[in-house]
Amino acid sequence: MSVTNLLDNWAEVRHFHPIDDKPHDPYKWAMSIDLDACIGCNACAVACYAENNLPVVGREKFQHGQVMHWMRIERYWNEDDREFPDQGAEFLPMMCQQCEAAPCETVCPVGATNHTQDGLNSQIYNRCIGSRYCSANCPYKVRYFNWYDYPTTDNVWPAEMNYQLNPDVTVRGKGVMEKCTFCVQRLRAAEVTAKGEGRIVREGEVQTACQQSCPTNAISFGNLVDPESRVYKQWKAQQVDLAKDEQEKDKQEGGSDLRGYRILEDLRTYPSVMYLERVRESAV
Amino acid sequence: MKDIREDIAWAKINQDVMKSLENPRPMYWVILFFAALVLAVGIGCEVYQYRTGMGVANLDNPHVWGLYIGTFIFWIGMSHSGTLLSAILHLMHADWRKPIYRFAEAMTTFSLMTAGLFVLMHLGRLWQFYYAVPYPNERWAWPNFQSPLIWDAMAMFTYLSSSVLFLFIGMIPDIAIARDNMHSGWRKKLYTLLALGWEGTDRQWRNFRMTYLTVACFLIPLAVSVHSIVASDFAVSQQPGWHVTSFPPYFVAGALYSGCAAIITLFIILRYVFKFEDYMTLPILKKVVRLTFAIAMVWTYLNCVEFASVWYSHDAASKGVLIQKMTGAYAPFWWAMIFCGSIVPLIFAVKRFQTNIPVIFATSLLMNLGMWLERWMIVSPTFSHGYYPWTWDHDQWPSMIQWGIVFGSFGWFTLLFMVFCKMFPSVSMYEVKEMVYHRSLHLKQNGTPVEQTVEQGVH
Amino acid sequence: MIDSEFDRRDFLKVLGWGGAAVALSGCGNTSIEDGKETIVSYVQAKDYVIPGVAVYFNSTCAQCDAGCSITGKIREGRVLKLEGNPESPINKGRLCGLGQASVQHHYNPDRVREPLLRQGDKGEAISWEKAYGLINEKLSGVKGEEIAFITGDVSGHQKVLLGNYMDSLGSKNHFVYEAAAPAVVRAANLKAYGVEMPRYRIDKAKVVLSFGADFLGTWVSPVHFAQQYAAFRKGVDGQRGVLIQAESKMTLTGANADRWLAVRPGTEGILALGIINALGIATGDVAQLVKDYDKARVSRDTGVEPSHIDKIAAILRLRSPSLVLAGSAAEGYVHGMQNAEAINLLNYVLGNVGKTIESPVSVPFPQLAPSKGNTASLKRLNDDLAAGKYKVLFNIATNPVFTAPASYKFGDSMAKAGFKVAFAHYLDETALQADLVLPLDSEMEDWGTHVPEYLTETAQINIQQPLMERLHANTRGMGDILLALVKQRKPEEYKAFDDYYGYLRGAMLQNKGALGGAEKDDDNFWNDTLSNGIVKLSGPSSALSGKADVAGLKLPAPREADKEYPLRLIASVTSNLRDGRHTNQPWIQESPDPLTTIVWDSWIEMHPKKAAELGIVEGDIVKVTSRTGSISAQVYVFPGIHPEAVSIPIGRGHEAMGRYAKGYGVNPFSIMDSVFESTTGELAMHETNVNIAKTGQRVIVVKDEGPVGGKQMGARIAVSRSTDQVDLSKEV
Amino acid sequence: MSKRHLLALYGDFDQAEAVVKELRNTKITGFDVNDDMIVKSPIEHPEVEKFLGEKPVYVQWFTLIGAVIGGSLGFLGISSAQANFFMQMKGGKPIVPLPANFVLTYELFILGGVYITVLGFLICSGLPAKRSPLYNAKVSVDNIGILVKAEEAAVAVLKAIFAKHQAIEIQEEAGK
Repeated sequence: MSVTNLLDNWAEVRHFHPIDDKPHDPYKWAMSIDLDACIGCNACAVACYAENNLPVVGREKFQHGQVMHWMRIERYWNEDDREFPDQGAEFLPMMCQQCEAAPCETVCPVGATNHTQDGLNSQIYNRCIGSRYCSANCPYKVRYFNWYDYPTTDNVWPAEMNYQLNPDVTVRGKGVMEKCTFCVQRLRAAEVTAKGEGRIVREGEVQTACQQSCPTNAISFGNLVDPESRVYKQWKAQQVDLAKDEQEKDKQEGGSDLRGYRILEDLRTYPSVMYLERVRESAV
Repeated sequence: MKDIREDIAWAKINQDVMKSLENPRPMYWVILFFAALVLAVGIGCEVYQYRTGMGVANLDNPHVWGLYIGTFIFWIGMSHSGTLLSAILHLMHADWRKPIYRFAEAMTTFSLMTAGLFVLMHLGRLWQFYYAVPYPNERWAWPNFQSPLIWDAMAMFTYLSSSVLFLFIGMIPDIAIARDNMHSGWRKKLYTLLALGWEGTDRQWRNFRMTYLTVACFLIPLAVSVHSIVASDFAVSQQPGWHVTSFPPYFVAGALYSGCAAIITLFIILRYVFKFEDYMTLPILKKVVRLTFAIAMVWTYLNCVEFASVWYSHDAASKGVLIQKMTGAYAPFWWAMIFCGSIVPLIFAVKRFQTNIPVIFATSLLMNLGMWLERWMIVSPTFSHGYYPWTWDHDQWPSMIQWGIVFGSFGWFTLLFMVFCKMFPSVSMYEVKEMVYHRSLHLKQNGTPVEQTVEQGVH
Repeated sequence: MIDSEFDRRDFLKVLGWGGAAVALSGCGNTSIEDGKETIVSYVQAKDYVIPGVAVYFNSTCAQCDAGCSITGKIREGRVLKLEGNPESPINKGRLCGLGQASVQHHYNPDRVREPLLRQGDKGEAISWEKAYGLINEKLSGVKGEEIAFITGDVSGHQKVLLGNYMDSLGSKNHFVYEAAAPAVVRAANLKAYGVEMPRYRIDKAKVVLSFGADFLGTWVSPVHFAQQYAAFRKGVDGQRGVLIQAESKMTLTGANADRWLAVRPGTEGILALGIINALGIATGDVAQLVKDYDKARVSRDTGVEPSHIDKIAAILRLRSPSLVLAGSAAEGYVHGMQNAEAINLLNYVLGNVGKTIESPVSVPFPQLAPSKGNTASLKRLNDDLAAGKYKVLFNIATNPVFTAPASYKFGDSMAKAGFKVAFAHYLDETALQADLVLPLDSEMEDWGTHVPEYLTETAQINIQQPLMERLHANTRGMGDILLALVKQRKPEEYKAFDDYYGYLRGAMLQNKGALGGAEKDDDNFWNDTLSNGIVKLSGPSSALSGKADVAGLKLPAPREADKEYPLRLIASVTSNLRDGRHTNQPWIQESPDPLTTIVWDSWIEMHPKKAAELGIVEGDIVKVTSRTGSISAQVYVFPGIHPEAVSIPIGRGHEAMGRYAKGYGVNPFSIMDSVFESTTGELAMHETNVNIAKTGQRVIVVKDEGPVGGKQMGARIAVSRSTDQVDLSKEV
Repeated sequence: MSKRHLLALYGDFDQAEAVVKELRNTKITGFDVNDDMIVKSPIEHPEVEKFLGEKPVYVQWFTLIGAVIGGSLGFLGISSAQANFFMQMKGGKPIVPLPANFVLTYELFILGGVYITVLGFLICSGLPAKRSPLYNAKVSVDNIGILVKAEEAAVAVLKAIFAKHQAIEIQEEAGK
């Protein structure tokens, strides 16, 4: 601690928006999910349970809304009053949107949730005191609180079932908040390997668990500042700008024929997940 | 009717008040017993919750806060009237506050302590609460000063410690009286210690007056800021129903309101239990009742402002929350809040009821209930009906554990308050003497009672 | 594909090495008691354990019969997570939720750990020697025809070994039973195309018209079809494939359709003929057949609006090739075969045969090819058992007591067999009734080969190898048990094989040339085989030989409403639960049903109109009564179902099996009437008629969706647009 | 030279005022009216201060200093805690966010003000104090007490003045 340090840091980090200067160098992890490809099969959600040591809370606690699915598949119906949902349902995988201006980050009293240089919204479990303010302030409600001490709860991980726990991921005890991490354990491993080889992580080198399992390849994940990445190309093609709360294409007269959008974008959370609208055939 | 008799002997004042430290009515012990019982239940629930996890409160994932935070705001709000009576009315020279401000100030302190408890027991990891304290630790990790919860903690700490100091300083002359009149024993030693050697010298009084005035000046903005910051917990967030600019004044008005209602309740209880009929007189009660009525109307107005601004905004989500409050699962509670908070105080508009103790007592309890409901209705409906319809959750009700802890807090407060009132003079003796002195002086000079002018000063 | 070359090479590096290690140690098949293992420091542990580093082995998923290849992540000798094996043309690196959950099958705390011998109501743990001895003893003097075997789909060398054992016993009574298999469609396909399962090319089709084939959720090979579907939706030059689904109860596939048609139960064939009629391009016999099926009549019979029939006919005419699929919704009736035939006829009329319906490949080793399960076999077995024909019954990992309609009284029939041996993972309903329970290894401990029923680009043999040591010392692989049993009969012929691993390796090496390893030495070939997890073969493809044969195709008029039992019960198969063999895996229980989002319980789907008519709201407990029996369950008001039908998913309602399965939900088989498809004798799963009575109880349905259900309440969350507002060709 | 204490009690403020006036106007050797007289009263009595003459009060200076120190140290402390050590990056917010820090600065401003004021009160009024040699509990009831300290020679004169104004009671420190 020194005054010079103070002044230096103050001058350097007084940016109002992380994307205004260059913290996203060399990584900004982002996702895009094609709702037209998503079939709602739940493979991603189960893969997430397997990868991230999510507890199975059981019927009673599920009923009390204490389920811990970091990734949930939502099923929407068309809202007009037709007799049958004759254009099917719309499935939407929802997990932490890793907002660039995350409402959860600023309100945590102990700084247990912070932004990382590679654009993630990270949760520090052992710093968390469980005030749950972050969840209260999350518009997407994708944060999950450990209402009980699941590791010691009956039939969550009974003998042998605990052998499945992924040693790369913390098993969370009671009283801490958790959420989708974009499989940060995989990202770190890849980043470190790449650093050792003097390069950055290449496209396709790292996958999140949900992306890896998705049978229809609806989820793409990658480095948004790498022009080679599929995510970059998709965001670019859909003209979705991470740093905007309203996209240029949406301001056009008559809308655009692009289907990229971000959920609750107008709240200025700047989510890192772009969704592609579901499409339905107009001829039938 | 005079708010206090001028001919009351100063020695009698001492005697009467000192008596409250010795032998209250049996009702005192009854109240104490029930308070302890309720507290024991609350402690039991908290121990269970601490050991098992917050899930036993039946909170859930979108609905992460519940009665705890609602009741927390309630207690914080309640603290504000102590400051209103002791500081604001002090600056306004409304000297009818003098017999009653001491217990109001004590109420401030203890309700703040109760509110603090809620902050703690609401934590998922209570045992790590000190992470939120900016203490220099080996990791040099500080709390997040951006968080309104840290503002809250800071404001509450400031408010609590300032209130304790304010209460204590204002009490020094009375502790000296207690010291002089208490038969020897541990209590005499305690009073001797706490009186700090006060003897009422001219130098002490001079500095005392200045200090009291200064601290009072600080307390007023502090009290306003405390509840504004509590309001910021909600207003600074971006949830529908919370993200409202008018929340800070709305909260402050609500705080004064619930505090005044609580003062009326406690006024009536203390008056009976400690036989303070000569000091906590009906005319003073009438003034408090009128004050409460006025604040109730201010609150009602701000309520309407809030609804109107939501209603005429284009924010569908906020509107949805409001409609949900009015018509959804919470509707009975919401309408009960409107009834208790805005309709019930209209009774006070009837002059006949302004001095009718049973009516006032019942009304004050209802208003307290209404204000408690108000806090719950601020917290819960937003959780059950946020931006994200998929996670709406209209059927989540507090468990018995949650209720137990909430009730336990009332026991805790009552216990602390009642013990305080028996340990320390809950009527300010020296100030009642001042009041009597000024009244008699006034009477001597122009033969008219002062009541009228004072009243104008208040309203 | 996202997987870059880099990724793949990395995989292989580990795998090649890992596979070698397995071959050397025979992981999972030596036990400490054998004295073949040496105590070593953990830092110099087995070759396949590097502390702190994950190694990967390839194997095959056994959760369903699609035969997806998996790659298991193993750390410190424990399997942690499964991914799809990118080398497999079936699943191309992807894996469904059910597959992910198979680790929970492996680590399940309720697995059977010792051979159990029935002593009254209890099971007594006995040694394997004693168990084998007992079987030998009980078989002595029993004639071959008095011995029956019931299995699920079985293929590969286990099938060979099973066949050898049966031969040695002289038994020909092999009943292959699958509760939810497309057996009627297979028969109809055989008639129409000359093969049971042609190769469907959803990815080549521009329009897919599916009559209840839930190919994204449960049908045949869902992960494979989902990948085809993804390509189909991307389309060529931005022309996106169009999916039309006609069924009485919305399936996962139906939920993804561009147009979902609620068809009156049982009238799928009529709709198919109506569409042929509307197409107006049929000639000859076909034209003759469909001439009565004009729009008005079809619309009246099926409940599908005439405008929809027109639009579908128009788009089918316009966009070619298309693909028409017949699925479980069509086949579950007495006239299921007719339905399926009428639907297959559409493919002929549209000229899809040969374009999107291709001739399938098959494995050049017919002895390894799968025995395909159906429900008619169970019916036969049940009749035989009831008649007291069998003295000894071997049940290999099936659970017919749970999945047979209650009217079979399968438990009672089974009791008539003198000695019942169950090869089981769990003490499920059927194993509980056995006299001897033999605990099976999980698929992550066992050796084996599998030939998927539905092959894709190439013929392939899937290798199943242990991903870790046995979790419980006293479980055995199916192959090992069969080998031990067959050795009892023919000790000389099998004495060369210590265990099934040896047998399997020997059998594979014997055919090294045919398996593509002619130029490799034995060890290299074997190691490569294990590390690949798949042996790809160029198998013969059976040509499509069928023709549009309309002889005997006659569809009954829609059923008149039954006064006493006015509603159709559709016992639906959901993608999570399938036939209920995975219900004890908690991820499966807690994974919300995609359409209703209900977890941990059964429900009755009912159309809002019907519910309103009966005064029922969500969460009401109703009593569903059929001619066979009645059950009570919670109602979920669901728009995606025909008002004349109600639906209960199968798979829940276990009375045994384990802590996560027992006592959750109800089993619709317990009220299913014994009605059979007229041609194939398959159980007609949709022919049960029921009535519904309120019980007056109401519960909160345990589900993921909120109180407003699938509404967005004006929020812009899940957004949809129609194809005329989008230009997919611009996309990445 | 030893001094002795005398305490006279009066039941009436007017009498006490008269006594003080007389003490002021009378030259008594061995007694300085400004240094050796303390007036004790049961209530905060403006009249007492009036007849004793205006005396300066310094508490407000403590207040000023406290508030300024509280506010400025608060802001600097918080900002340096944010900008030094582990920076907590918050998406969309600067590391040193001024609005948030102003709120805390405000609180610390008040906190400093109140604490130092109270400290100032204790210093200025000499509390906690040793009890004075002569004290009568009646001062805390309704009497006004005049405590004087005088040399032996002046005691008698003072006594006379007290008695002249009808003191209720005159207490005298025992001679050495």
